[in-house]
Amino acid sequence: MFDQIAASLLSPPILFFALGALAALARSDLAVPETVAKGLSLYLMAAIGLKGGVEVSRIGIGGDLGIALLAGFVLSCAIPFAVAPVLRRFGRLDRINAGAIAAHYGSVSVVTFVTANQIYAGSGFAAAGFMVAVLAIMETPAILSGLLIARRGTGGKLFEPRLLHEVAFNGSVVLLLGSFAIGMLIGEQGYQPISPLFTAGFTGVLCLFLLDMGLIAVRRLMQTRALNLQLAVLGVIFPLANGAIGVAAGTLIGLDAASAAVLGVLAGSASYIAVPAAMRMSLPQADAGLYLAMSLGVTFPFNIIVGIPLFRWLAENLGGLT
Amino acid sequence: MFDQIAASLLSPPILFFALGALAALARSDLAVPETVAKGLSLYLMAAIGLKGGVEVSRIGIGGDLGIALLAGFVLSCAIPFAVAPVLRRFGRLDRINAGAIAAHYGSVSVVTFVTANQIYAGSGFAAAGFMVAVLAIMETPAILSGLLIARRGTGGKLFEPRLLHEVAFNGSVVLLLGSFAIGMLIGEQGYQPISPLFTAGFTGVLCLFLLDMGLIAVRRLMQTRALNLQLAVLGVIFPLANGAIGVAAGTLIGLDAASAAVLGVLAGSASYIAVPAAMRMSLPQADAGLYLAMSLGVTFPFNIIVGIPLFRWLAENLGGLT
Amino acid sequence: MFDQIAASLLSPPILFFALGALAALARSDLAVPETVAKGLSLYLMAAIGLKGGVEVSRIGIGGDLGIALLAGFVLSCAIPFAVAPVLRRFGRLDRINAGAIAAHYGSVSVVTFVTANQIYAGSGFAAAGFMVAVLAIMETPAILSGLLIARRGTGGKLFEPRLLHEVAFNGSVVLLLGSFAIGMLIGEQGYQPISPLFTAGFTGVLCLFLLDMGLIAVRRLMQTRALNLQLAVLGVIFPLANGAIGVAAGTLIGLDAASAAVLGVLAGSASYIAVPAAMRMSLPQADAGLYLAMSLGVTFPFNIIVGIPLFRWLAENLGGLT
Amino acid sequence: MTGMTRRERIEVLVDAPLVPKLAALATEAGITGHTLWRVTGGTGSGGIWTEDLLSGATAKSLFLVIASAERADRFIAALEPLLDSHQLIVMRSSVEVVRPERF
Amino acid sequence: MTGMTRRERIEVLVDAPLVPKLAALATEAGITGHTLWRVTGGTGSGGIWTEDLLSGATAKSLFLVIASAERADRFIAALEPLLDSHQLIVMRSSVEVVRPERF
Amino acid sequence: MTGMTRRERIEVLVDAPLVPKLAALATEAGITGHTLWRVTGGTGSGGIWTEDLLSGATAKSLFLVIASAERADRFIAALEPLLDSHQLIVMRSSVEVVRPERF
Ligand SMILES: Nc1ncnc2c1ncn2[C@@H]1O[C@H](COP(=O)(O)O)[C@@H](O)[C@H]1O
Ligand SMILES: Nc1ncnc2c1ncn2[C@@H]1O[C@H](COP(=O)(O)O)[C@@H](O)[C@H]1O
Ligand SMILES: Nc1ncnc2c1ncn2[C@@H]1O[C@H](COP(=O)(O)O)[C@@H](O)[C@H]1O
Ligand code: NA
Ligand code: NA
Ligand code: NA
Repeated sequence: MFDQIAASLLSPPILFFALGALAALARSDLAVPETVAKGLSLYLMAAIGLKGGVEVSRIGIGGDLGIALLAGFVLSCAIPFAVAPVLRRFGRLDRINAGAIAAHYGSVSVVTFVTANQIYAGSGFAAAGFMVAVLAIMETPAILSGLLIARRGTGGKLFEPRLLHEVAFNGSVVLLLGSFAIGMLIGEQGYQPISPLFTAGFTGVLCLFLLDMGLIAVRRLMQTRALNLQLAVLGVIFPLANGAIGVAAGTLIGLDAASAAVLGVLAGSASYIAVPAAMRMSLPQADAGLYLAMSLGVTFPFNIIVGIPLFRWLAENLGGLT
Repeated sequence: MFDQIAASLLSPPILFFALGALAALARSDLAVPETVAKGLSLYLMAAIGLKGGVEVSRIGIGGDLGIALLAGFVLSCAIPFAVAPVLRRFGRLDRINAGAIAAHYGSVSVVTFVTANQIYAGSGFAAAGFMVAVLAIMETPAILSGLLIARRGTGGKLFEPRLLHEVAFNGSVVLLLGSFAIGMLIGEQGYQPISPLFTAGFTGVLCLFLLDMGLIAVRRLMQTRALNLQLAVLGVIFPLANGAIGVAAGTLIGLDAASAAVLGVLAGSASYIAVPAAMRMSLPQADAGLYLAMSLGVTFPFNIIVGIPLFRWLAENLGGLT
Repeated sequence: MFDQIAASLLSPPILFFALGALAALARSDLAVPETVAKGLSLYLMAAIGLKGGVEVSRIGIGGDLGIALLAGFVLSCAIPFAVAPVLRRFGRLDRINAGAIAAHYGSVSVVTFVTANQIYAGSGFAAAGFMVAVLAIMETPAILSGLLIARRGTGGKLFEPRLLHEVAFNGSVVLLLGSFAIGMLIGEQGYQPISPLFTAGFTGVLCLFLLDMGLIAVRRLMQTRALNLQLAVLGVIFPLANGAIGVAAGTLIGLDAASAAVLGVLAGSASYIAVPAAMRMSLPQADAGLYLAMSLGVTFPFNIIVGIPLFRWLAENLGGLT
Repeated sequence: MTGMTRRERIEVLVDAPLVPKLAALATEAGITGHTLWRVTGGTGSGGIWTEDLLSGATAKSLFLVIASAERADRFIAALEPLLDSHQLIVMRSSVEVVRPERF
Repeated sequence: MTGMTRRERIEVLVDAPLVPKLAALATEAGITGHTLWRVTGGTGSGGIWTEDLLSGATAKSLFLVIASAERADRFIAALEPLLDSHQLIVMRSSVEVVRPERF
Repeated sequence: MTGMTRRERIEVLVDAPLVPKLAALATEAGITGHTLWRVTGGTGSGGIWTEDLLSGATAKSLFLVIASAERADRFIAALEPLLDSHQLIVMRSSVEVVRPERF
């Protein structure tokens, strides 16, 4: 496992992440314009969706997809309920903040997924293409669980219709599933003319995006006032626990080792795109500084550096047991 | 023809356009930052200009260019005069709105041109490289025709000097003709080092841009209050009529079938970059919601989906007649 | 030498620069969004850093690096002191403006460096990879020299701690040196997956960026009120003199001809990214219109068109003498 | 002043995801329009913040409304319960407008 | 207030392509400067709109001018005929400025 | 007006690199917060300018502060010596705010 950590630490995307983190630590004024970063993230989502779809069109969906989607959906719904009591007791948070943070951990981080895929595939440990669909399916159900936790017993209505709509048609869900569908429709031959942009350029763009993520994650951590030691510790324990559960679930339902590892990455990661905006809208009383510091400042870097190689190691060893 | 519609509908750029349109219809919050979209459109114009210029440097200009430029210029000047009376009578618009909309239909849509080129060339039906110059020449003369229509009889001065300048040195005209000239200067050999960006990456970038265009077109349509059924119908009839005229003109002046089809695409398309800003500046009384809804919300999608394969079919069959 | 000027004038990046300049001269509304330009400049810095690092990992650092870094550092510190008296006497500027402008000429222009590298390497005259580190080392020391000139004798404190920090951790210094280090770490093999973005796409991106630089440089020149003939002449003399000194220094310390030419380009170029913001912060009394007009409006175009081929010619002939 | 009429100008500093809620409250108060622009940073009791387009959660906008005194009162009353939970900053002043019937 | 002088503050919400015309009118009214910023969206009688950089036709800016009362009057009078055709929104209020001779 | 209190609103047009200095002066004057937004262009005695992200040197921001009269006085007094050298434009007016204890 330590070999894998070392190897993954020396891959260009991770090194650019580290460069961004170090620059922010040194209080450099290096910055990627917000709109450029947003553009890069759209590119990454379209590319990962397309690639997954093309691969499925090549190999066929197989019986695994249904069960994997179900597992992802269940994990996204259930993790918030597992995480919230810990946040309340060990983290000493009120119900509203606990619910908001829990929603982030039930959902997933697209960039963690993309980075894991890139690192795994780069060393011959490629997950199934349909895992993109699992990623998309896991993005938003956790929002509903989080709100249920925050609002249960308060007597108000649980979900505004606008929120249900947001959950179903969130921009990143639509883009991921849409590009996945396009990939399936066009197949390998139709993908040819767009592969220079979406395949050849991919790792390089990921480097630039992770440079920005390093800057953002560390700045977020340095600006926060709300994060205390307990919560920082939970930001490390949650990915470990949820990730292990994800790997185990993936192994149990019969996914190949790489796909099980990716399911672990998904379960262990925390959202910082789809969920924060939804929480700010639906639970404005919750402290945005807090949930962003935990998901973006603690869990994201931890997964990028430790989680990704760890879940692989776990999947390979659990796979050996069955 | 229906085969061609089907084939073109399954090409990645069109599928991304459909994804954007569906996302907007579902009121998803998917959005491409404005500045990124602007950057992509500059890239597309530079790339298409370069490619046209390089091809001309390879094949030579030939006698066709002069006559094609003349045809394009005449079409851009004349179409507004053909379109405006219909807008006044059938569309029941006043002179000012009729003039403003007419200017859009005399001018051209760069993205429709680019998409047509990509789809045609992808199936061995490549138009002449100099059609880029025709595109550029058609962009702005229609602005003057539109103003003439709107202002005739009002006694005021027809054109501000600033407008004539805008017509001649509009950003997209300058970029298209400038890159075309650069392409001719550097030739195929000089193009080598920049072809990875401008050729290999092209179709992929077009996909991302059309995703945004799908979002924008449908949102424009949903936000508009001014568009009524008559005008929507005109938004379909104008591209059909103008496009047919363009194909016929191209065939008559002896262009090859693909170039004639592209001249049809140009004549049938409506501007939504160069003309709207000029109209807002020179005819502020005209309803911007209206002309953008027609050109961007109705005519643009119609051309992308129906017009492009239709004008090809027309050009191939007309070409057979002569 | 005139052959080289002609050849370099016909390379795509220079032609796009000329297109931008002509468009601005014709008062076209062509414009690249600011955030997109910023994104492109980050890309160029990351790419040039990576390439330099990878090359060093291949060839080894060699004894030249240390002496080249030292030469660059000394030039950056010393040039402002050579330039300031000329600005005061011939340019008739006060101490503050002279100090601010002098800082720009001691520092370097990343884009001039990148363009020179591209043009030199494209004709088999490739400089050493470590010159990127020299570029980075030269960016900010001149800021301190410029402040020393402006403030000497005023009795106030010379440098705020915040400024020293800015000098050491300026965004472009961090990105250049960071990517250089990453390039050395990953080596040629690790660079493979990201080379499609950073190598294949490079010249094309440089074209788009120089298009914008042409627009900005000429607009800056047309908007300025402060620039007079004397100062414009100095904007040409400084690059000639400093560039010649740089080439001579490079030749004397034993660099190969291409690296000596690049050291000339660095010494002759003037900053318009790192230094202007630092001067606005630390010498707000200095006229920003003036230093930007000189560095961006005069010296930058002069170097792109004349300086780059000239310093090559000089290096080749000086090299022959020793 | 050539035919200008007094109206109230209300500016609210608000997190971007909450803008639709604000717009709905303004509409309920009978106000027919508003204008938005993005603010790029600031400091407050919650520390420093800067733009955030990636998650969009903490991006802030300035929400400007011109309205009659009566409608302005109603709008501000409707904002009261949200001030703390939504971390709003509300400013009110008077302006002269032309075409006052629009507001 | 330490040496501040009263001046008029005029803000005009205007479509981006019309800004040069506005600037020309301000200059004609003897006003020597203005400041612009982009607004990103809004609602009005014409419905919802959001930024539009692609065509640029419906992008809006806030156009801010500080001027003496007399010049402000002249500027607003010059705007009157354009209000409807150009869909302008005009606000005027008073501010205290330092270095009043500049405005 | 439902429980609003008068406070001072100070707006400063400032070059982006000088914002930290301004923020420091506001803090010294006892002001606990500020809000920034980017302005995209303008004209003045120094000619026309437009956004400049590349060098960042001439990009300008609007710096908004709400404060009590006393703190506002102190802040403006602290700005006085910088007005010319830093080319600041300072506006001051009154606004009504809710939760006045915050400012
Ligand atoms: N006195 C003030 N003047 C202007 N803006 C302020 C002030 N106090 C707070 N703000 C803005 O309101 C935001 C939230 O404030 P707070 O809730 O105190 O963190 C800050 O980030 C600032 O953008
Ligand atoms: N009451 C209002 N307060 C603030 N802005 C307004 C108001 N009414 C209209 N606007 C702005 O003016 C634009 C044009 O208004 P309208 O002409 O009514 O569509 C709207 O899109 C808003 O941005
Ligand atoms: N009368 C004014 N009203 C609004 N903004 C102004 C005015 N005068 C100057 N400015 C702004 O202040 C900047 C600097 O002004 P100046 O120092 O006169 O060049 C200008 O570029 C404008 O953005
Ligand atoms: Na998760
Ligand atoms: Na047309
Ligand atoms: Na230099």
